[in-house]
Amino acid sequence: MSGGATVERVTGEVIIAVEGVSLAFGGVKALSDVSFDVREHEVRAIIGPNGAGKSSMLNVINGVYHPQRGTIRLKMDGTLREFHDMDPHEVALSGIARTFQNLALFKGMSVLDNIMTGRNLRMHSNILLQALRLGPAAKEEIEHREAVERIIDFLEIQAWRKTPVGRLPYGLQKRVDLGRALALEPSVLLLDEPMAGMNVEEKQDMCRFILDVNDHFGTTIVLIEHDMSVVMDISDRVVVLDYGRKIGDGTPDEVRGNQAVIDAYLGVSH
Amino acid sequence: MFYRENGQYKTTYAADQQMLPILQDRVFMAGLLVVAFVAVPFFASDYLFLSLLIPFLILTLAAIGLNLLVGYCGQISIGHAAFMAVGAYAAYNIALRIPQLNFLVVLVLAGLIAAAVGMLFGVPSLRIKGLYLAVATLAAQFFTDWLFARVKWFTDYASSGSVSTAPIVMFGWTIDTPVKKYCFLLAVLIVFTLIAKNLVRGHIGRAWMAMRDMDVAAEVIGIRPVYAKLSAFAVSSFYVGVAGALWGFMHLGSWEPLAFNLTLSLNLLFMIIIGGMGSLLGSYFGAAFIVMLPILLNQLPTLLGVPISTAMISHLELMIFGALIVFFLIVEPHGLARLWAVGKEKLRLWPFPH
Amino acid sequence: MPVDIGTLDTFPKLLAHHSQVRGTLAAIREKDLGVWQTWSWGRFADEVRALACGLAAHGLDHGAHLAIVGDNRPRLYAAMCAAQCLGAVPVPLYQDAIATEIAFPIQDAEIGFAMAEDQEQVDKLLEILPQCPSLKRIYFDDPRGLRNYPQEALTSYEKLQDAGRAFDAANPGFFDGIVARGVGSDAAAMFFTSGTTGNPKGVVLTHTALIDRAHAAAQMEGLSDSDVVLAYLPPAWIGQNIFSYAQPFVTGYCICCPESAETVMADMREIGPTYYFAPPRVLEALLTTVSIRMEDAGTFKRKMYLYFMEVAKRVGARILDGQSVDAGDRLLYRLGDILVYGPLRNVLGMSRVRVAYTAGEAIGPDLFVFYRSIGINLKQLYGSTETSVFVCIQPNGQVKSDTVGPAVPGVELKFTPQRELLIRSPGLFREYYKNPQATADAKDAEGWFHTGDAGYFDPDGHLKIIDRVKDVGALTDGTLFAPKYIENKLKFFPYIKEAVAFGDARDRACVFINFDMEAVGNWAERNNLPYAGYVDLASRDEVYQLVGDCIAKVNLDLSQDPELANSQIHRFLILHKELDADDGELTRTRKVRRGYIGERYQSLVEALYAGRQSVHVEAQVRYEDGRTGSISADLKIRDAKTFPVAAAKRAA
Amino acid sequence: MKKNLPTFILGIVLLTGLVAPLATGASAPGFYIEVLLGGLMAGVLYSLVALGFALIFKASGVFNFAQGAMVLFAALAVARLAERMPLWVAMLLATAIMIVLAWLVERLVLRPLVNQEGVALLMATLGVSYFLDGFGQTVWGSDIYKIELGIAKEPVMILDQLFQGGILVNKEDFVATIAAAALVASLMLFFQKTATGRALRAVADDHQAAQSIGIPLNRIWVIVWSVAGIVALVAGVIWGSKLGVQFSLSQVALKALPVVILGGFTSVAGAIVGGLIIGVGEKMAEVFLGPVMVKAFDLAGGGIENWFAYVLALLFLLVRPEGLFGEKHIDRV
Repeated sequence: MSGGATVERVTGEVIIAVEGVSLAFGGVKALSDVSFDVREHEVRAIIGPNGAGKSSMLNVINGVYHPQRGTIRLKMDGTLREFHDMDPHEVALSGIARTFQNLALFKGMSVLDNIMTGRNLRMHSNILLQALRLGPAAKEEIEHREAVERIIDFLEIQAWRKTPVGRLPYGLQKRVDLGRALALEPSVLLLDEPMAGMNVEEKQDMCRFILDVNDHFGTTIVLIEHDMSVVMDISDRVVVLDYGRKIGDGTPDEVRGNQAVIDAYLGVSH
Repeated sequence: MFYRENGQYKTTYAADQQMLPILQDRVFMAGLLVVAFVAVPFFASDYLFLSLLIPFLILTLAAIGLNLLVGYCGQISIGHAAFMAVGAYAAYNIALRIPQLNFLVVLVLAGLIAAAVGMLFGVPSLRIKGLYLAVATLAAQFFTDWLFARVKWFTDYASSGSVSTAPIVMFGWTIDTPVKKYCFLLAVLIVFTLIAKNLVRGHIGRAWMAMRDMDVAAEVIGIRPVYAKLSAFAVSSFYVGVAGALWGFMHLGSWEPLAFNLTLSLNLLFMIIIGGMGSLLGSYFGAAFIVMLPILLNQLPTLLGVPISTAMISHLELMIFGALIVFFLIVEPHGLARLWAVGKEKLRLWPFPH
Repeated sequence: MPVDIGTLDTFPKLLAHHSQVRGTLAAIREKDLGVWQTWSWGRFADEVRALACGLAAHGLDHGAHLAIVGDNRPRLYAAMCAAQCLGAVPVPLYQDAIATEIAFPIQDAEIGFAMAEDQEQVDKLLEILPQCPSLKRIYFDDPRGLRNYPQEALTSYEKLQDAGRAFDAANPGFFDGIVARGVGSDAAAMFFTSGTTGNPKGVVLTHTALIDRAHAAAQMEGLSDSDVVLAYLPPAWIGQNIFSYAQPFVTGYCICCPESAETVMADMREIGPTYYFAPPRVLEALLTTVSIRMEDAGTFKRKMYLYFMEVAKRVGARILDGQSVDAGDRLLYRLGDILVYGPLRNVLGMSRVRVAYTAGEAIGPDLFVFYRSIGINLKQLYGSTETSVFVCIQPNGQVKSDTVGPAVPGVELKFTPQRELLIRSPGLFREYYKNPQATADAKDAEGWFHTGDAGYFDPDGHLKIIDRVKDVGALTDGTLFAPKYIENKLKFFPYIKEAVAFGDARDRACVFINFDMEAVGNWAERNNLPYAGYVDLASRDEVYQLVGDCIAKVNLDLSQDPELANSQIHRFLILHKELDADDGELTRTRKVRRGYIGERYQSLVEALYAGRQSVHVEAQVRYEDGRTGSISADLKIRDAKTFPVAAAKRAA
Repeated sequence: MKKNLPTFILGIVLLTGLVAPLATGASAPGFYIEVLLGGLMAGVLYSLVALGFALIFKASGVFNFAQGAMVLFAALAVARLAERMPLWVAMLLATAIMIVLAWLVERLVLRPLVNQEGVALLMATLGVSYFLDGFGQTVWGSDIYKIELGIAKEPVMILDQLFQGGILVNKEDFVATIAAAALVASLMLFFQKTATGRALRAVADDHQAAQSIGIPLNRIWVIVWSVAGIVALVAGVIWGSKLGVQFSLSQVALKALPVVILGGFTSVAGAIVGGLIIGVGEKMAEVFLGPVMVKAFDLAGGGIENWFAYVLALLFLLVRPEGLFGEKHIDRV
């Protein structure tokens, strides 16, 4: 996107390792024996037809669903550690944030407050201090406000900071959703179809934001996306799911050449 | 129309985040406070204090409490009078058993006990949502109704089951006349309103609202549901408990079992629906409305010269309340507070419509 | 009151003065990260010092140029001043220009240093780097997206300052010395003006010129350090720069930079500037939004608005000028002020405006009077880049919609026989950069600047600009004929879209009219006049009547002016087609090509002057659906109502 | 299995409570069975009202707090109408009134609030409840009225050869219970076997799907509210004849709420089983646990049945939020 320079991304060690994960709802299998890994600083895409289990995969990673089998290992304090049945807020604490496919913003709150909510896990002043808004509580509010303002600035949504999110057009709401996730200062960002329903211009903007996040903060990105040209453009490696199974994994070029992938997905629906 | 906001720019976050960022609002609020503290005590009659202002102040406090839980945190409760009862009986027993304790301390202790009970009944909210919770809170209602009616210890073994309070003396100041009660309650309400405002604009308030608006997303961005929900129950019950104690000591003076029954719970709920869920101002409007409507209904027929029986009036009241609830839910789910906000926005944009 | 200039003959010296006298007062605010971040004069001076030392360390010398590309940002203004400290010349460039457009100034002035606002501007500079070998260093304010740019030429603002602080520590006394050595006759800035033809010219302005003019105007308006200005126009335009750089430096007032282009209106409402400048197109756009938003209002509000705007139109401007108005109207206006004007000023962000200027092009009287009538002290001024802006300003209480006021103290004005305005003032530019020929053409040996504008003084001594001198002609009786002036007057009516005036070397003036389809269409609907389209309407007597009324008003106006009374429009016709740039009748910027139209429709022109009542035309027309066809029609020609000059003089 | 442990423990405790009076010899078997039967009879009525409640919830997602008010309204209507006409005519007329009421509720309350959140709908039914209470008492009067079913009320001794003292059964109660049980059975049949019943279930599963196969949602709502109205009428008549028609009836009927919590919100079987459990449980608790508690805590009388159902439901919510027969809810994000 940037005219001046193209930057080679340097990816690091494995930060998330998904091993043999299976998930079923009642009798319906959403994921069966899926394994893949995510490396530091990379942009990792998960693609697949509708109902392939992409969103379920994200939900497993961030603890909304607990898989029946398999493990998720996350890098914490420099080493990969295995976790069982982590709650979503524990996953958030460990540095993984996400956005949602269907907007899951807090409708009754302003843009500013929505993003401020993303700072909650870094705010610690107790309820009494907050009640009286005494020194530390007030100071904390201001410090985090400044952090949030930087995100607002980053996402270029200054004109709407005090607007209730419900009144914003769809594309801007998606940006706010991203902003809220960024407020966690995550090491990994899970993006569930960040560009769904956007026009070309909005998609370009969103791509720029995602790449800037990756570049500026060194955030690892895991994204689900339907627009193949976007996926091929911005991702380093791609996982392909179909009916809950992994059928391909590799660089965009490798995946493009993979016959199983072409059959299941690329050839048929796009 | 009256707003002149040019030049009211903020150079610090503290200024930007203040409660009333617009100068004209601050002026209006200051004027209102002067009226409430100076003009009203001078001009209002005892009847006005006893039947309108004192109940209004106490019920506003209770409505704020309920609003924190229902309007801000999205956890429904149709048994909140139970926590009023807990507050009232706790205050009664504390004052009875430790007579030398300052009334303010009694109030806070009563609130804390109510908060503890509230948290207990809030525990199911961790596992269940919305509608189910309604039944859990009903359990609190019926259980406390029974508890205070049947366990004699709470009523100091009074044979009738009703209790009466001693006059309130605080720092050597006896709060006995309606004017004194009014002033005391007004001060308490203002303090509690400020505290509530601070909470809802702090990170805990945002956690509550996040739980209300989209609980899964809230958890995913790191909000602990246990903390958010239980703290809402605790704070809410604290407010309602204090309101209960004040209701008992300052408004009723003596009360019988079932003074804090389901009807009171539902009235609290109606206050916040009509006034506006998720709005502190709405709690004021709602309480004022619910306190005034019966009085208006009583006065109006006499004024119009149409005689209506008292039974008829109470039935009418039920019908009007019921119809209004449905009306507000359909037409303005955010209640009178939203109408106020819209009006204010119109004034700010005057003469433009939007 | 502005500061006493005395020995403060350069901007850096003025800055040092402010940082001493009002070091803690706000110099510049920027809405950033949600609040108005403020630089005091002291802070401003510190920033400039570090920057200047940094630039010195990097080799920016006396007389060299520093390009500044970006929006209104405190750091970019600091960079301007930093360059001036070293005796170097800042060259602000338009931030919305494309890369090739900024290549010329950089090549022309052999610019070696550039300060860019952000990635977007840096990308442009990097793109033209191969064509601009002189460009050695590019500094940037906002590092976003630039972190991994490998180019060695790139340095961040912070790094530059770090280098500067180190340099300052190593060379104590350097900064103070070099600032002290600066003199008023040094070049202070260079602004590129876009000529209509050829390459833009770099206008070199000295410290003395800018400071003198800024000071004169500030003194006239009584500006002080409590004034506030919103900087929202491109800083590369002197019309912004004089208000957001030169004048704050001579008065110590505070300028405010909006957060982003989308938030200008909101930021203006928050800041509430006391001193405001807007070209007519901005004021026009504002008025349009006001009208549109009022259309959506309920009946009561709309009626109230219209009623009080009528009151304002009647007495508002007179009240503002301090003239006597009868008590009833005064009361009504007071009421209107509570209900309409006050809130309107608030919503526009103009509640606190003491002085507002408009300039740059002719402003319609209705537009001008609208702002004045709601109590905003909007005035016209006249000036250009070459004159450091301030040549004429309308003094308070002497405001007219069709003049630009008398000369500002210090300015001499005279006219050539061809009525071209000549200016001599301390504010004149030194030269066009590296263009002695153009300089000599524009500025004669006696120091008179040839403006190219034609005009005259009205009886009160106010300057009235009527046209470019090359377009002005004369009627056969020798009196002045200014076609553009007449056309503009006509175009200020909403019903008239275009007008073409003829009269040069003829005995009287006649016009072609294009009416505004939308406005006249609405008018026709309101008056139950069924019509089939433009051509149909153009043949209606009712429309001729409507247009004729407009022309009569213009004539009445013209008759009041002894110079132009003979140019009253005697006859007119409504063209059968809308003038179109595709047909070569308009330029791409929608200016009428009078000569071409005169040739193309020669038969019509002749018919006008031959006194005929109609003329037959056959013409190719393009319909809206893309088809072409020919129409043949008889165009009506009507006489317009004219007014005797003598009567007007009596009235005046 | 691990997750079901608390449920299991709660079940054991309840069962122990059930058999304790007999096992400890605190009660004579005859009396015990009398209490048990009394509980079952009350339970059938709870089941009946809960069924109406579950029906509405299933079809429209509305947590109908007005169920109690409907019972009172219907009972008042029958009682006052029966003063002027034969009982069966009064009941027919009251049925018609309840159907009109259902139609009005659908038109004036549900339709404008369609797609609103459950909590808003719950509050709307609170409004309806208030309105019905006020309206009912305005139209029908606010005294205590009687409904005479024409069945003898004196208790009959049965099985006196089996137990010492025999078992006292009220004949009217007995008939009423049979009638209620028959209504419950026919509702179940209606649900399972008829086209409308199946349509109702389709609506419950997926509103949009139901609409897309051509089931008019609005008519379904009128039907379920009508059915709930008729159920309320039957319950109101039975309770009314027993307790007298008065304001407190609406609170008795509110116990349908804990019943559905216990049984699982959308489950018909759950409503029936839950009703029986609560009916028996609270009667047992009142009769056998009450005196024990009065003695232990020095209470001013028993009255446990006022809260027993709710507290039991609360405990159930803690250990098994989906209820006995409910389905587990999965959050989609």
